Amino acid sequence: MSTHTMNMDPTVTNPSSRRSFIKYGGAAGIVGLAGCLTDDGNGNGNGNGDGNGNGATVGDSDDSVDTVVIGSNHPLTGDLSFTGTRMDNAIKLAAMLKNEQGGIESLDGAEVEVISEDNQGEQELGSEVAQELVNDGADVLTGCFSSPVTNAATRVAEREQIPFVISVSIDDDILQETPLDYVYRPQPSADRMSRDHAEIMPQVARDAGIEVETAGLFYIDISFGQSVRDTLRDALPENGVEIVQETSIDFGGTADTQVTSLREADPDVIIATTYEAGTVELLRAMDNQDYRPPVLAGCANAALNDTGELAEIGEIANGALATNFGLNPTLDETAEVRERFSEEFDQTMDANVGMSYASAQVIIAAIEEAGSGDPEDINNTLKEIEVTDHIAAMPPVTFRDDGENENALGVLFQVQDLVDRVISPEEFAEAEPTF
Amino acid sequence: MSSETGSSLSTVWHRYKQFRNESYATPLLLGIIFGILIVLPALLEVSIAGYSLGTRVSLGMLIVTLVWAYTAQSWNIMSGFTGQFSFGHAAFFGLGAYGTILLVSNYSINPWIGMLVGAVLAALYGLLIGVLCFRYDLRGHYFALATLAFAELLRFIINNIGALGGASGFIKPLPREYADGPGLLAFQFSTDLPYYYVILAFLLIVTTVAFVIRNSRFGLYLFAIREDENAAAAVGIPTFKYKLSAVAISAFFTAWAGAFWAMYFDTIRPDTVFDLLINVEILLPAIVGGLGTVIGPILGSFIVTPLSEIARQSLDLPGTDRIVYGLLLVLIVLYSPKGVVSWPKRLADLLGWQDSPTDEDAVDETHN
Amino acid sequence: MNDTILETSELKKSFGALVANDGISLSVEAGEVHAIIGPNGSGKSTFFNTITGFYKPDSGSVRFDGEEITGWRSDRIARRGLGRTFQIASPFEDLTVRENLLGVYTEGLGSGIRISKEKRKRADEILELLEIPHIADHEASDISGGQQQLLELGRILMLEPECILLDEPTAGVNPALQNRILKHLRTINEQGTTFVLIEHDMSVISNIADRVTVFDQGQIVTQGSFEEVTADHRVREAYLGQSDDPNAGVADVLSDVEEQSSSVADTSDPVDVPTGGGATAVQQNIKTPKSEGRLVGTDIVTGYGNHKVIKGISVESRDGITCIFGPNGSGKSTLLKSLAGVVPAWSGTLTYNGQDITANGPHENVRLGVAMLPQDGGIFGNLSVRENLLLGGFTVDDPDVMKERMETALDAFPALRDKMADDGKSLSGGQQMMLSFARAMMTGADVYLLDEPSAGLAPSLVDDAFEMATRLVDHGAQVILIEQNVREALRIADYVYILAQGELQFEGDPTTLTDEDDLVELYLGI
Amino acid sequence: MVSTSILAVSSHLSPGIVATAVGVPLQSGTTIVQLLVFALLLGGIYGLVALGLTMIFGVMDVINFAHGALMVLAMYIVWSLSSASGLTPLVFIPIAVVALFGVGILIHHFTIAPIMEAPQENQLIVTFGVMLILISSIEIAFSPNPRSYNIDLGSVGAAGVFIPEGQLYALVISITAVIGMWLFLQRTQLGRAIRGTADNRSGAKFVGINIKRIDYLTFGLGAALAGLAGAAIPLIQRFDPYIGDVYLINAFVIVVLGGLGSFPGALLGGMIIGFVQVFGQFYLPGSVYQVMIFMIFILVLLLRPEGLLGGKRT
Repeated sequence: MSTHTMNMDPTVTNPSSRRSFIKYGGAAGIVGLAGCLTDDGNGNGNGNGDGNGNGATVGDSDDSVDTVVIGSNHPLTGDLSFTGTRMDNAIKLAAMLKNEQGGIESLDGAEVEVISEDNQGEQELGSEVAQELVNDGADVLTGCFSSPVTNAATRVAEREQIPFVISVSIDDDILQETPLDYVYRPQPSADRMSRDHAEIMPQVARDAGIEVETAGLFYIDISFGQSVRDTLRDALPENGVEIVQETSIDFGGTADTQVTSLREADPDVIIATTYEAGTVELLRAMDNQDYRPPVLAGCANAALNDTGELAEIGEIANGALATNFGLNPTLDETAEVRERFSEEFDQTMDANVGMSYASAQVIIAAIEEAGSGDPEDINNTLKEIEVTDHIAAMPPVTFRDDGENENALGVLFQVQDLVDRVISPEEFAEAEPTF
Repeated sequence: MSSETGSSLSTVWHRYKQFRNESYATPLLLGIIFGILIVLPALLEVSIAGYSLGTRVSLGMLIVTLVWAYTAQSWNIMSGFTGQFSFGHAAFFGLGAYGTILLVSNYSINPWIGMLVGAVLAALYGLLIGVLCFRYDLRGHYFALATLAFAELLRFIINNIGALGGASGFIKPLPREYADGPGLLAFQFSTDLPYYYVILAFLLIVTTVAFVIRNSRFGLYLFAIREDENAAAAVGIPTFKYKLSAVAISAFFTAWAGAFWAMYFDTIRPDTVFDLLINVEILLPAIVGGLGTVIGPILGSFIVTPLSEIARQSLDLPGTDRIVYGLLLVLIVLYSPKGVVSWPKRLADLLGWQDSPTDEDAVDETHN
Repeated sequence: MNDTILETSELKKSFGALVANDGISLSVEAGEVHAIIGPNGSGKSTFFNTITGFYKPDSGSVRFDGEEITGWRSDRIARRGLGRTFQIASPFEDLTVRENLLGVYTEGLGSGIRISKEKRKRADEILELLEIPHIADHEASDISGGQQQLLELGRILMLEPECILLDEPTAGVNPALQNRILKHLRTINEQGTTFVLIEHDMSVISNIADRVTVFDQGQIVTQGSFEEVTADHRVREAYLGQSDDPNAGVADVLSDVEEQSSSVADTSDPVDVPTGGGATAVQQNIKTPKSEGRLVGTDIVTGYGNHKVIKGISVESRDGITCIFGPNGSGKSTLLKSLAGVVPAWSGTLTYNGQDITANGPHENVRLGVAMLPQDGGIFGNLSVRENLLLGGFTVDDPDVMKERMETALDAFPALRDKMADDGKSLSGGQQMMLSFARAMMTGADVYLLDEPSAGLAPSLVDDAFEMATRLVDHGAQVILIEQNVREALRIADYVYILAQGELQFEGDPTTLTDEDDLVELYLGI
Repeated sequence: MVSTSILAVSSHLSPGIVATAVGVPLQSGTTIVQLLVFALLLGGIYGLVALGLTMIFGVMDVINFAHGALMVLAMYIVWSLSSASGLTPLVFIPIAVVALFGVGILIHHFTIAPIMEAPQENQLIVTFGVMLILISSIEIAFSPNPRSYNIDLGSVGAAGVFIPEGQLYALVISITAVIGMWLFLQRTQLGRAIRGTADNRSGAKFVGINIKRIDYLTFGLGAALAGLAGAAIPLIQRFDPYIGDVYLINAFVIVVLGGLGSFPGALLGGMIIGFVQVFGQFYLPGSVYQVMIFMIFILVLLLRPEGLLGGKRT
């Protein structure tokens, strides 16, 4: 029995008019309550029973679904919001494109609606916002970029039994520490990506005849940077690369001293693991000190996969090798999506944003395959699904029991003419490495 | 308003004022407050005229509200009662969180024990701060900045020590790894509701402690120190010892909130538990509610936290809520420096229900 | 009864260059009421603070009840049985009167968290004793200044100390209440408590003190019964100021006034007094003095908080120097601040040249022409002398006028010329006073309000201070001067007001004050 | 406090002292010189950031939490004008400074002036509220996207030592500001009145200074200095609405180190933090230098709370 059908006015499709949505949801709540009173058997355990105010829930009389709601939980303000707002937009774009193509076919063209809330990058708001999104009728959730926030939000999803497909959150622990039944991550985790980087990046350089025996690490001194650093400390020596210098940057800092210390250590490769700003500062400082290592690399680096950032950094970025999740350049759709994104939002897509789009595609594919807007159905589908129709530079997405994508892949890019081009693995490669 | 309603409301006010003068007034009010808080989760589901509280207020939000009410109550013992303005209570909050999680993660020690260990650590750190600052007689801005520095110091130390989790911090282990499963003993639950009652119980404990202190000899000594430290010393109060006691008690209880935070939110990091903003969030409810009062921190938290939440939820434009929040802070400090607890009296003053403020004796003295 | 309970030997305490207590050896017998008197700045309060552990003595020792207590923390000393009150009543303002009493640290009474019945009973007894049970539940900030003094006494009684040091227990208290306080003191004393009190009001001392010690310049001048002490010429000197001839009475002093006041400019050997030439040059720049008072205060009532200090006084500036005398706590300073606009008047009016300035702040008054020299001089210690002077001319917009004034001021105080680049704080006390005068001259005011310019100065400099005051008069200004050093000030006074308890006791020509005993009576309020 | 010679400060900075003070294996001479240059440049910027804060503190005894937010406001003012007009941002820096002066006056009028006599924590909370309002408004108006001034700055260098031009300009602005402010405070009657008020608030009344007006002026100037620092920082790095936080905390430390209210102290404190940061980043792992900074901060608070160059203790 599905009690989680939607009774939304089909005209309420504008994702930004959340207020009117709430109003409507509130009104629907009475009906919902009435439904509960008349129907004792309403025990699907999705939280409706404990009255979490799921206003969109209506009695099970109506089988037709007009709208399926994705709740997007991202930092729209605060110091992660530069990327957070774009990730949120990527989710919206995926829904928008799906609706333009006629909506969910298996649900007679039901619309995909995205409701967004701001978690401000704050841990206590992660769960708060997730709960609100559920209350506001989200059938499936996505988010949250910052790992502690994602952690908090996924617990709510687990409790409310609403599937949660992580847009981007790199921390291994989110899925690997606790078994979760409703949480999925299409992207590679930090550990996976760092190991791929330590293996493939030196190989590519060596194939081109460049000696890579020593490395200098440049990372942002927060959780994300430290965990990549820790894995690289293990993985680089395994691949014959010795770390000769480690130096970190803080939020809002400049990189002059760091570059001096890297210059002093003179490694064969510098691996940068930062948000956009850190790498921009690194390259600016390198430029200022007229220094350039034989190989410049990035691991889970946001800036080197962002054409907007690359344009701003300029020449010096060319040739850099970066491992990240990214978009599949061999598909025409990828270019269309990029173009549409910049058209709609006047922003560029970096790896995080692209990955968020792909995650939304996974969600939409699951809804389509489930042929249902019911969270339980969507969740069951996610467990089995194999999503081939996505623009991430990855093989088909399919989830292990722990929710990690079995085929998650970090690809290697090279910046060429200030564009990030995939050079490995071969199936996604769009260019040859040049040095 | 007709004068009749005015006068009848005025009567209500006078009754209330009389009531407030009774010794049982505060316990009774606290009883009412806690009574409401006990049934509040159930109230969330009740829908009246199509509007249920639950659409605006979630259990999670109530839990966070209680956490800040609890920390503000703890902070108040040191800063509101004793007058030692701390801007670094995140240090104690974080120590509670880290003590709990470190022990349970690394040694599978029950988090309740870890919480007490964290609390003792926090109290010791508080004593260290106190001994140094009071020994060197830091006051006012200097004391506040010093406490802030001690909190930031912990943040950066932990951030740089891998054994303490570094910047990645810790994720709380599953209950079965150290206990039979979720439940009170494990300090982990599968739903929010038990968490709500745990933090409510914490709040009840610290409020009781604060109330007892407020009405005890000990409390009087603390107030005396706050009002005039020299005069307090002159009437024999060992000011150094009592200031340290207040810091230690305050730190001890603040740490519990950190432990709760760690067990509720699953992960802790230096960035989250020692955050600069935590310092502010801890003290704000006490200031908004009424510095140095027992009811103030609770009322304050129920104004500050839900208001910012409701603003966040009802304003479409992300960020507007912070503007509202900031405005609220400014307005409350400007127009209600004595806090929410003073509102009934202020309202009465405004409407002219107050007795003539002149006191016969005072008049007698001055005209003599 | 004749055991010594409190004994200090060679107690020394100095602050920077200022020696506040210069080797004080004093012993107090158990059961006596011992008064300490002495002019402002003689080191009485410092003595209390040093005994009770609020200051650390530089050298010397304190014994109390057979035990060495030197260097103990103040709270330990209080618990040991040596209590004290503060000159400015310092109640715990947000607490009720009863809570103020219960807040006293009494280890012996009751235990644990609860406030014991015994302690509550004791508080009630004290409330009864002091006849203030009716205000027991009022917040201490809401009660009158007099009641606060009673509370201050009651609070220390809660501690049941063997010996209590009272710092001006009746300052600012109306006579009725004062009598009540004295009555209580006597009762408690009869029950065996020793009292040491600092007091300015001689009637209080004659009323209650068994023995009196006189302080001056950080040292003990003499000791004895009230009669002995007041008869001692050294005491009169300490209070009324040194006279050149120790045997000269006020009458002698006053007979000099006539001659001197007309010829101050030519007096022999003033340290830095300029020659008359500069003075006359300046006179032309300043408004010619009118015969009537420029600054007139009528029925001024004012005070602090709910503490009324000035109870309806009318004063005005006159040509020459107008002196305001009065014992400590009589409200002289408050009156002067009220005239300057620093302390707003509660009622009454202030006019300057007929213009109502009651509501003005000090900065507005300076602009009009009324300048005040605060007691400490108010100079800017971290600014150079030149900058101090330039700021004195803050209200001057015309650079030429500024230059002219600067020259005038420097002509008047030529010693400053060499110090122009030095920081204010590096100057000696006398030089700082000079700077304060010179800076005041820069304002171009024609009414100056001087708040004890000689306070804290070495005796040799006191003359200079008066010299400077007359210099202002020479430049055409009217001066109102507050002074402790009555004898000396009488030399230059053209008109005298005497204040006590915030009320005017006398006003008139100084020549009418020929009988020194009358003056002492007026002054000391006997 | 404000009057002590600024030139005296630079004598504290001779390389010898620093090299021996660090006391760790020395790198090549070039590297050391390079680090010294960076420390100097960074210190100068930190000093500039702390100037306005220390001024407001010294005169008014108010800790201005909104200082960082005011800096950010200035960045966006310059950026907007420059993007709209296409002219170099440098010409708009003075405009931003003037605008911030006005903003400071308004903030003082509506939030600080009414509670000047209230307990200190009130002013702290109020400025914290102002900070939230300002930052969120900027966030809404300009989006959280990072921005940068549209000018291309390289670096100048000799013998392997590089001086980034952005930093150099910022240092020049910083020094100009210090000298300009110094001249204003030393040579003008108004400046003296500010110093006099800071020195002896009650004494100032007696020479005819309207201290309420001085408070307005001070807060305005403090905000203007924040604006200048803010407008200069994008010469060094990109900015977003949150960048003020980083500088604010450092500025607190610097102000206390140097002595609350002391201008030369702010510069000295800035230099110390600059040196600790640069050499700490070079020689110590991760962000251990931050631990150092707060240890120094606590030590100074305990042992010399009036700060290294502070005259008196408030």
